[in-house]
Amino acid sequence: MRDAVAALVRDGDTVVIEGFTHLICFAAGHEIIRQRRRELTLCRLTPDLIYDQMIAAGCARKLVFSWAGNPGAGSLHAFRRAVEGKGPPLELEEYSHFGMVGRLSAGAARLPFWPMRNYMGTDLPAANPRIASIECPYTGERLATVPALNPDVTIVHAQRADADGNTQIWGLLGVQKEAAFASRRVIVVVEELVDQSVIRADPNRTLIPGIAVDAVVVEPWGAHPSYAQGYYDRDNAFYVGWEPVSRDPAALAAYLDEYVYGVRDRREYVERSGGLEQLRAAARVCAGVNYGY
Amino acid sequence: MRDAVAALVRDGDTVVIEGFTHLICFAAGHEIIRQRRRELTLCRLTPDLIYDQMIAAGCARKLVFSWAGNPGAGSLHAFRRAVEGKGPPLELEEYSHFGMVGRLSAGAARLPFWPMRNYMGTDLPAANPRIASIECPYTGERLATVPALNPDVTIVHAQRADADGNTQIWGLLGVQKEAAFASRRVIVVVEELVDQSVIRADPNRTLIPGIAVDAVVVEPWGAHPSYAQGYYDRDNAFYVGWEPVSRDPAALAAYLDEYVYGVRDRREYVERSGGLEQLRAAARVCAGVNYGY
Amino acid sequence: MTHTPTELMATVAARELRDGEVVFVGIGLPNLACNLARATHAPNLVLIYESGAIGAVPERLPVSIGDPSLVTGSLMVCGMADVFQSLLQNGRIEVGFLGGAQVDRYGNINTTVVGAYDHPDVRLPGSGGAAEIAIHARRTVIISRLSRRAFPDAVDFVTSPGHRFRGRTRRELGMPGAGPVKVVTDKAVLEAEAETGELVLAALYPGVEADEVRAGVGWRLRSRPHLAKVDPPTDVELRLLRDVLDPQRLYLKG
Amino acid sequence: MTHTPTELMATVAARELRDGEVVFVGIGLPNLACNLARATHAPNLVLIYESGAIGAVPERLPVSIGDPSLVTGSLMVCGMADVFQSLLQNGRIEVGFLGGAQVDRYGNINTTVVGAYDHPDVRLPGSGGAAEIAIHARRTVIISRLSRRAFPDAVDFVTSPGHRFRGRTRRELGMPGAGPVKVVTDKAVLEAEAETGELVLAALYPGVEADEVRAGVGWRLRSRPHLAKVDPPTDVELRLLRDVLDPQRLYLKG
Repeated sequence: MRDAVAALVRDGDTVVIEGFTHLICFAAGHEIIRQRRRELTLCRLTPDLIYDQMIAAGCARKLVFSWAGNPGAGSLHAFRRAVEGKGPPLELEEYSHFGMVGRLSAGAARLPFWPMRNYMGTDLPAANPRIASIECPYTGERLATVPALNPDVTIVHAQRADADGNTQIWGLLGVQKEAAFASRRVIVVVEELVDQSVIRADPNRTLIPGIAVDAVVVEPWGAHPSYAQGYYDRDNAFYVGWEPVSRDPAALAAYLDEYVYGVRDRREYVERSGGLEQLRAAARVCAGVNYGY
Repeated sequence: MRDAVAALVRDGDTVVIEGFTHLICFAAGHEIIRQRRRELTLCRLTPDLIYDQMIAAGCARKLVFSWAGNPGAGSLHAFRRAVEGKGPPLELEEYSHFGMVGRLSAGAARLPFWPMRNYMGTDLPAANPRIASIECPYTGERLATVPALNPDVTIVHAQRADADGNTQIWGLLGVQKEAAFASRRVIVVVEELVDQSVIRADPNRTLIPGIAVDAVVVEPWGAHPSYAQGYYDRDNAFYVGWEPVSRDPAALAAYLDEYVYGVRDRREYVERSGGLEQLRAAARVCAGVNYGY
Repeated sequence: MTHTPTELMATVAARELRDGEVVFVGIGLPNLACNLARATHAPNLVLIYESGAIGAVPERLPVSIGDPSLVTGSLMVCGMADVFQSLLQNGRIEVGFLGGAQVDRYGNINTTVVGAYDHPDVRLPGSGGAAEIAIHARRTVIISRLSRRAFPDAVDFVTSPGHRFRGRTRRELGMPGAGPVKVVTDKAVLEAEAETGELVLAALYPGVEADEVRAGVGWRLRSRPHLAKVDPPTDVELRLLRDVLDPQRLYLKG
Repeated sequence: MTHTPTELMATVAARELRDGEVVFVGIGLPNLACNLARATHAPNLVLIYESGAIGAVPERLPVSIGDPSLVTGSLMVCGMADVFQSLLQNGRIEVGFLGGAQVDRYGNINTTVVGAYDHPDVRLPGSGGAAEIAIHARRTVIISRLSRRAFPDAVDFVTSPGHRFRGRTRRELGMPGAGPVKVVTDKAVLEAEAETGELVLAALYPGVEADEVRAGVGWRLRSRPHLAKVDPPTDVELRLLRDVLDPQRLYLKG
């Protein structure tokens, strides 16, 4: 992870760490904090705890997003302090989920914009002038548009990949595929590195092809406190516990000192966190299908 | 099948039978011929033998397509006779594959058009005025557009579905998902009806949800002479043998008499065809994945 | 059995759902309401989460819209591009549940900022998928507790549109869905008046006076000529809520 | 070992591919060329079929672009929306192979009609994915046998654009890819002249005279000042083609 982030994430980059509640790569976010990347434009539908930590650590110049909260548990207070004028400033570019999905879809298709029926009757276009509109050449209707998002680097967590980066994901898929195809550079972080024969045995399960991937990093528990279907459960206690930490800048700084700056790598984070084994997934293995002919 | 076609396919309808070389529902095409539907607008990327048969049988008023041939074996001669002025006329609306994919993608998203970088330097827009263009509101570039395709009825063949129409497909996916979502009515034809627990055991394998499906028909060998991955191989001899049949209107009429009008249903077609068992797929079953948490 | 206002809210919301409908579910009370409906009069309700799980049958109370229990045993999992394009924009979602920090006289919802957008007093999470749910779901149901702060005359920021925006109606603005047909609060049900789009008092909960409701909204709340009657939760509904659906009282507090 | 013109075509096309490249493959000679390259100098070639199979390793010679043998054991199968948007339009395809009934002086290809579009003498299959491959692949290679009918001065219909369309260049028309960098025929290799985009004679096959090539094209074919030398297939290449890749001579006829 250290080498991948050192080589592929640069100061000033537009960075996407995706994963909709599922497969959020905290391991990569922590490594970016440790390597003290600065002036990043952080993009994500749901900034989640990892972007709260990256904002608190001073990595971010700008946030591009659609829902900034601690799902089910409260607020992202480092984010809020910045936006409410009580902390270092943070530029915002705000969409809805559909808008962010459209931006990444356009990026993946290498189109300059994405059309959608959306935003009529809302204040979102007034708050974000990049939400524009277009006239349909067939019906004359006006449709909303969002501009393509083509990140410098996207980091995707996944259950497994081969050494070439052919990546398989199951459970919630979010916008992992779109983000990877939209990006100039892609890091895939996996729970398990598997032999290519495992990938080739079930090619419909592959979401991102190796030709779109620049680095594969093996990092078990790399998505904790989010989860990896079939590997480990969401650590809900951590999410609930983040509320008071995030609310108190000193507590947040102490958290970063202990769990990010204070460990060398993910293995040490897992050791220091302790007790993660109780989140290990139960077995609910499905049957295979026949690829014969 | 008889009931589904009787209830859901009407004279004058815009009909899509999709499946890119894989899972082409000949069974449904034959039933439409038997029920003597007329004035249909037939849409498909690759009209294939089944549309050649439907054109020969007089079902079609118009063809919307992107590649009309007998892949690897020759021409669709009923189609060619119509277009070359040697048979009953057939209106054409012609795109490229990307154009047809875009039309169905727009239909599935209920957008009036789909943008793409395409068609510059080709005569396709001159031949088809429905290929238009649009100016990007961000960059000022001109992009090509195709209009949405929202068929009256789409017929999709699949390996398996439950009784509610939750449909799983593996192997080549073509535009089955887009066609189903774009359509007002959807018939899913499956090799196997399975208990819903089979679907629920591997939800990432589901391509079309039951909420988008109006009828489920069980029809083993329903895609012959095309194929169903994991069930049976492509009948290449049939494709090669179609060339002389299609070339000779009398031979084509005799084929329809024997294999379409002359059988009551797919079971009789399979019996009359004979020897299909030798196309039965070998076992190449993949391993399952863990959905536990 | 006696019930709490929250239990009644969940029950009233559940009764808004018809069997076989396709529902876009959120976490919390909407999730409880949907599961209560499934367990009572609407066994064939199809629950869709914006995270991409269709036909979810969670074996535990999901704590997040993307909880792994929503995936295991569901009918389908699709990417979010399909959720927003093939399902929502396609018009296949029949009911959407919405909530928010502020709901105004026309059912507009604010989940973005309290105060000015550029210098907010309180920064809220933002739209998520709410803006497009409000626009595309064939109808929406708003769930929110009454208070003058939560029900101002006009919201500070329209995140999710209701029935009228800067004087223009949904139809004039080209919105496909019907908008918020009901607002389920802890004291009463409000509904939009057909002509004006303004929320009016439509039904009082047992034991609540109309004045209590008026005190909880920031505009002069009018009433329908005849208020509908709201039946309290039945014993069956209460037992399901308390013993089966939320035994740990995660969402039934209050 | 002696070789046939077709075997040399397959060999010359194979040599156009560099190891590790991402190639959009068609059925027939392009498929043979790719598999020959994989078996010789380019073991890491990634074969993508427009049907959606990525990294295919077919255990038999595929008879269709959607043959099931392209799926079994491949690295990934994706829908055609991804093929055309996320891969092709995205710029991830490095080489595309094209063929056609007519190829003209600027490398424009016709696979649509002989004669007028509305009243064709011969109706051909149409574009399929060829138009967009010709526009988006970073470079394309055309494979076609020489004849005056197949190489007219101007095609009857431009299905897939070459280097110049109605006087305008690819760059002027905004095409991302470089277009047909080579035309591999059964007698010679033609290449596009950088300034004009016109196809010129670039290399003769062993034993072929330039006049034979000129006789096979419908315009005054010019030559590069120095013609490149084409090595005949090696014994290894021939054995692979004949014994391993197409033992039944499905595509090696002629």
